[in-house]
Amino acid sequence: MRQRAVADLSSLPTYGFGPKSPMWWGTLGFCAVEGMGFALAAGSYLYLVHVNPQWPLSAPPPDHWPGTVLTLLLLFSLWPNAVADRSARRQNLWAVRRDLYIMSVIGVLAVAIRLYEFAGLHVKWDQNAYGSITWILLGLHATHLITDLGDTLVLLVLMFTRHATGKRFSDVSDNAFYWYFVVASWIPLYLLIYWVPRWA
Amino acid sequence: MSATAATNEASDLRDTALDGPELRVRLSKTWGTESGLWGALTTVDHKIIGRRYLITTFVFLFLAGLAAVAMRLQLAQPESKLIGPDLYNQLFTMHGTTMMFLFGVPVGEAFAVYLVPLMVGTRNIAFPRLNAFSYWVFLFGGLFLWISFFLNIGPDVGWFAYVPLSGPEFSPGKRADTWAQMITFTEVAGLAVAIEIVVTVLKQRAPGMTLDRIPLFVWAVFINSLVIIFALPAVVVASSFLIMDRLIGTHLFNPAEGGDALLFQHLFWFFGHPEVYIIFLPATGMVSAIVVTFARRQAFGYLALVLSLIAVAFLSFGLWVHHMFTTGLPQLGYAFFTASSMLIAVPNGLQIFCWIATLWDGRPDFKTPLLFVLGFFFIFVAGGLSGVLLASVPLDTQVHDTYFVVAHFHYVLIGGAVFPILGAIYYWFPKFTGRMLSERLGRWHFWLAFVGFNVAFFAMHISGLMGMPRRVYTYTAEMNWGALNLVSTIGALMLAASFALFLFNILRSMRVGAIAGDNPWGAGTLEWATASPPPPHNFDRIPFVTSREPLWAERDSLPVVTGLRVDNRELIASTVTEARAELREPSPEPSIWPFLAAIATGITFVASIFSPWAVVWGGALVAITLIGWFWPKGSKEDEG
Amino acid sequence: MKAAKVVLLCLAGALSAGCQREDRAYRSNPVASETREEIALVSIAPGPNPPAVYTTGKGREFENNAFHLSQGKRLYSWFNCNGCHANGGGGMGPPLIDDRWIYGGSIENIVATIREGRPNGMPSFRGKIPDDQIWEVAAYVRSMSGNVPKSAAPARRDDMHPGPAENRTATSPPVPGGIVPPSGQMPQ
Amino acid sequence: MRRPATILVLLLALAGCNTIQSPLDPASPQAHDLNRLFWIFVAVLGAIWLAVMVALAVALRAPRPAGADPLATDRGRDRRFGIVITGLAVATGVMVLVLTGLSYAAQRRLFAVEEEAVTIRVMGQQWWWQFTYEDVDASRTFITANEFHVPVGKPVKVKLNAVDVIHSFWVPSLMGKQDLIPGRENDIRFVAERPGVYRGQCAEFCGLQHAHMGLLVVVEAPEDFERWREAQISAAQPPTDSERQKGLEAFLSKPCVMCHTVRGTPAGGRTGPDLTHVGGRLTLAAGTLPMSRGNLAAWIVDPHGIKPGVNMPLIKLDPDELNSIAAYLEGLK
Repeated sequence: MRQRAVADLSSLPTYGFGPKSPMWWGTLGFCAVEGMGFALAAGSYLYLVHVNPQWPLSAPPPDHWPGTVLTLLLLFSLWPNAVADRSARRQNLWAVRRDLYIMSVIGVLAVAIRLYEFAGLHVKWDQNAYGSITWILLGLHATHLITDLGDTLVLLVLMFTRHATGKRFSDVSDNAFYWYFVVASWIPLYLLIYWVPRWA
Repeated sequence: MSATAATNEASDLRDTALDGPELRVRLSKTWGTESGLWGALTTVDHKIIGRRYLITTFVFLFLAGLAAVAMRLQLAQPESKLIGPDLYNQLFTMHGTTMMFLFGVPVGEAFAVYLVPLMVGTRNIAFPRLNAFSYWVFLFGGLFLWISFFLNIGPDVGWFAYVPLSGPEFSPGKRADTWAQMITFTEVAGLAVAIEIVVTVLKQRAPGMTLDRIPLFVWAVFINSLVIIFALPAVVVASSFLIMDRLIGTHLFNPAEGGDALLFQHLFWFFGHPEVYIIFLPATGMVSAIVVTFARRQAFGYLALVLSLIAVAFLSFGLWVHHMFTTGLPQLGYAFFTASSMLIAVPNGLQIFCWIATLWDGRPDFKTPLLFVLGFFFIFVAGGLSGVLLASVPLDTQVHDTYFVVAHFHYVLIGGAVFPILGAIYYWFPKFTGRMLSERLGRWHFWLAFVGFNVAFFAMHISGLMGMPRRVYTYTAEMNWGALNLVSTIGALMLAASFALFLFNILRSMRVGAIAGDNPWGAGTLEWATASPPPPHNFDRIPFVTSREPLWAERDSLPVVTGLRVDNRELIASTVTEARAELREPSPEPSIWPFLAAIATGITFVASIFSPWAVVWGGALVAITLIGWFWPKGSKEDEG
Repeated sequence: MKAAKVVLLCLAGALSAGCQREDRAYRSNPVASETREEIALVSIAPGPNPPAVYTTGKGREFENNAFHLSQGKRLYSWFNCNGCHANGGGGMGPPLIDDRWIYGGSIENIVATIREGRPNGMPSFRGKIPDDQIWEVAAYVRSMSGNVPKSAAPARRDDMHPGPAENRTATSPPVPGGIVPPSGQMPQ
Repeated sequence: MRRPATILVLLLALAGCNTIQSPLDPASPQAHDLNRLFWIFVAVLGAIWLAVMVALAVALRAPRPAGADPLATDRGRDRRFGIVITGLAVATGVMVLVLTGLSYAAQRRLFAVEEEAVTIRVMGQQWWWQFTYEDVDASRTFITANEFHVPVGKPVKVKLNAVDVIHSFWVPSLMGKQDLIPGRENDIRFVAERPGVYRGQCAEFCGLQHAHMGLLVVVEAPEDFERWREAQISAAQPPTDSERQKGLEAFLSKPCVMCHTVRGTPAGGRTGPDLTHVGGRLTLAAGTLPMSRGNLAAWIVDPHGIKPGVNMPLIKLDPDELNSIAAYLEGLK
């Protein structure tokens, strides 16, 4: 079939930020999948609360302090995360390095505190259904903390190589976007794990 | 700008400067896949991967079909000693699991992987490496399941694997773990593809392809991918809970420690009912494409069709409990699910009416693809209506888990999905291979399949109403089920024969079939605007879309856009709604890492049913391969 | 595709290794078909060389088989073994989850103990329990102290949680000894 | 196109008659209700199917000339189509609502609670049924297996529990099915309206012998039922003749006692079915074999030949032990 040119796109840029970039939509897709996973795990938790006369089952409620500290840390991290996003969009290499440093430190701290959370649950996963679902919720979110920490570290290293140009900045921005999801998904889990056993 | 980037700028070659054969040669070189093993393992071409996906799913279709034939032979007469209960239970589990997870879901995605980039006029699918990865994971998962089966470790707890039967106490050994882990494999693959499709449709449509110009098939697989994204996690959660109960001693399904067996059923059917529509939605897209092309008329009620797709997608999440009408849940809740289950008949009916209207106003051309679509109407409408009957709680208490249900969902799934899929194969085979399938064999295939199917499965309605439960490996003579089961077996054999004929037609036509040309059916959508089979880069120049059926609207010449690089993989990212070109997005080049990552993933999944620690060291292994995957190679693609 | 083939071979290898663990012998042998096993109750013997021990290998076959082990676990409660031995913790009878074995801790020893019975309360089940089921129970008893492959050992029951199931218990190789329980009576 | 529809009606009619386990052969008000509802649905849905097929057949005529522009559309025609299709969609909705209403009404009647005269607790297990007749007077509760009797015309309540995995209790001629789920209790109620023997079967896949997990319900006149109940409450009759005496001794000295109970003898195993009045039952091995001395012997000598994988083990018996045990069990009326 014959063709006739109607437009010339040579001048278009080759990368963009946020909804411009397909990768952002891909990240959004994965957030949807994992968010659904969280929702179903949380739903299972509430289902088990519903079918059991008392909750928690034969175990004291977990100490909430490690969880509360982590929650505050995550909420605080929203600020440096936003800064990282902005620096990336401005393609300010020096600032991006600095912000990724900060986010990596926060990630390491978060994982460390998560270990204390497991210690403070006062129940093993194989003791009863309450223990099982609590460990699952906490573990599920822990994998997200670790994943994003790994991603952040890799990007940090990348920013010190010759690849620290153009498209990589939009990767940093997408990573920041994913961190928002990690924080957002934690808030309801925090309430489920630490406060439902006290209120239910 | 770094030095490398600067040199790239220097050697920046655009298609504006070139034309005709030279342009095609250069683009093919840029987008081509190496020949030989290395090329096969590293390719990221959506056409090669889509073809693999299709072939693999059909291999699984044939395997599961053979399992079904074996079961029909066992049931052909009462008290038959052909197959014992142990093997029979593995057979029906393998049949259901394979048909659902290794054929039903992936086959729709396979068509999408091949066709969507062509239909929306782009050069490759979004995230091509993820695409390659998902295929390998899918392949390993399927092989894992079937190798286990041949080693007598095949799951024997039904495709639904209800606890406690599939739980730690009543399924010794690894059989149920095999089922649970195969789920994880295939769902990872399925979710990855779904995300690729969504992003491809949202961000890579050719300039000018506004939402109301998206082909109906693309709409169908797009909405289907959204359903997948929200439904599949449920079954992953269910199977993970199961395997944790079995291996590390959690109590999620153990009533004695506060768990509940019904939790599994809720999770499973929250996925399991959308699953039916995950299998059905792509088929509706195929029906739309075939009806429009062979009725020689644009779809009647395009908007209505799209909206009913969306309605079906939403409703499909609101009726999982109708699989649990006999578990003793609250009656009022049941009534709600009856209503929602029946309500879904409205959007489905609407689609049927629109297709009939299109045919009514068009000039039907009775080629094989259309024959299969007509078979679809005949069978699927019957199956859908018997579904309305099943949605009634009281009636369900009588027919649930009987052969009536078996008949119903084979009417829905074979009529609603397999017939359109076969039609779609006849329809797009010329595009895939450049050759036509034999029309004569096609008609034989259709009539044999159509008659065989109805003989086999209509009889099952009756045996169900005569009280025959599902999943029984035999029955006593005085139950009077013998005659009907013999009829079903004969029909099943006819159906099997029709598939043998189909296979023969494919193999023969690939060598001696008539040369197809770009657009053998005179269809209107973009995949027919390029060569058959398409070149590695799909289109020499990206089309500029002005209509829903560009090839019908633009009779003499196709409007295109220029300015993309020729020496470097580049495609157009456009805005979500009105598809204005906004980026020249670089597209990843071939890489071995997706394959390695898939191997690492496979090792992790398989090892984790023997030791929970495999999740930890396997996770590290996967992480390493992923870093290798995403680490920039300093190739042009990476530099802005 | 070669690499894929390699992966498959590994996969097939791994699974086929597990094959004899997965066999399911539904049809048991009748009571009287006992194998002859030469066993020693204690590992010490007069003279330089240890006591003669001859086993037919039937024990290994049962210990490594997931189906036999799970059957043993069901029979253990069906035949009310927990009446005296509880969930292995012991009660009127000696504990079974520890490493101390009064009459030897090999599966052949345990089979003999169940068949013949022992002083102070352990009744003889010869003729009461079909011999293959005795082997299954004995194999399960071995799994209680973690002396069977983890990938074949039974997982938890849908029941109250007495402690980690057999597929998660630490291995404690048998040593001779243990306390003969205060004379109990025949279980009712 | 009409062919299958007519066949449907014929075959369904056929399905109704001469079957021993069919919802289309109702013997209780509940089952009658279901049967009626079923035929209403079949009529409505069948009619809709026919209508669609006719419309399709008409649509396949080819009005539009060859080579016409596929994009050309006739506005007036499209509007007419639009109106018709909207109408049809609305009609579908209405049909759905009506059927939902009918279904819900039936559901209400079906699960209406009525003061029961007999309460039976069903314990589903791999792969047989245990029935406990509950009575305020503990001495009058008794256990039987795989066959239970109910008085005609009296409301019966069946409580459903499972010991191991999920089963489903289904006697189509009397009532729809209901699942037996470990850790939960369901119940169903029915009133049998004509005497007879009705067969039921496990309807939820429960493992190897799911296919051979049948049961019988014997519906009889109230006085016959009372006679049967009294007999069941009483312990087993001691054997009368010498062979049955030998059978009893063999039974007690063999593994049988590890799993089976015969009330009135030392045999007190709880794993297998209660055999106190096994000889009085119509079938053997959960509805698998008709009850007879021969079948008893065949079952004992090789259970796995008849129900592969069943929990009853193979035991070594010499022929006259076998025969005497079979005779003894057959004598347990």
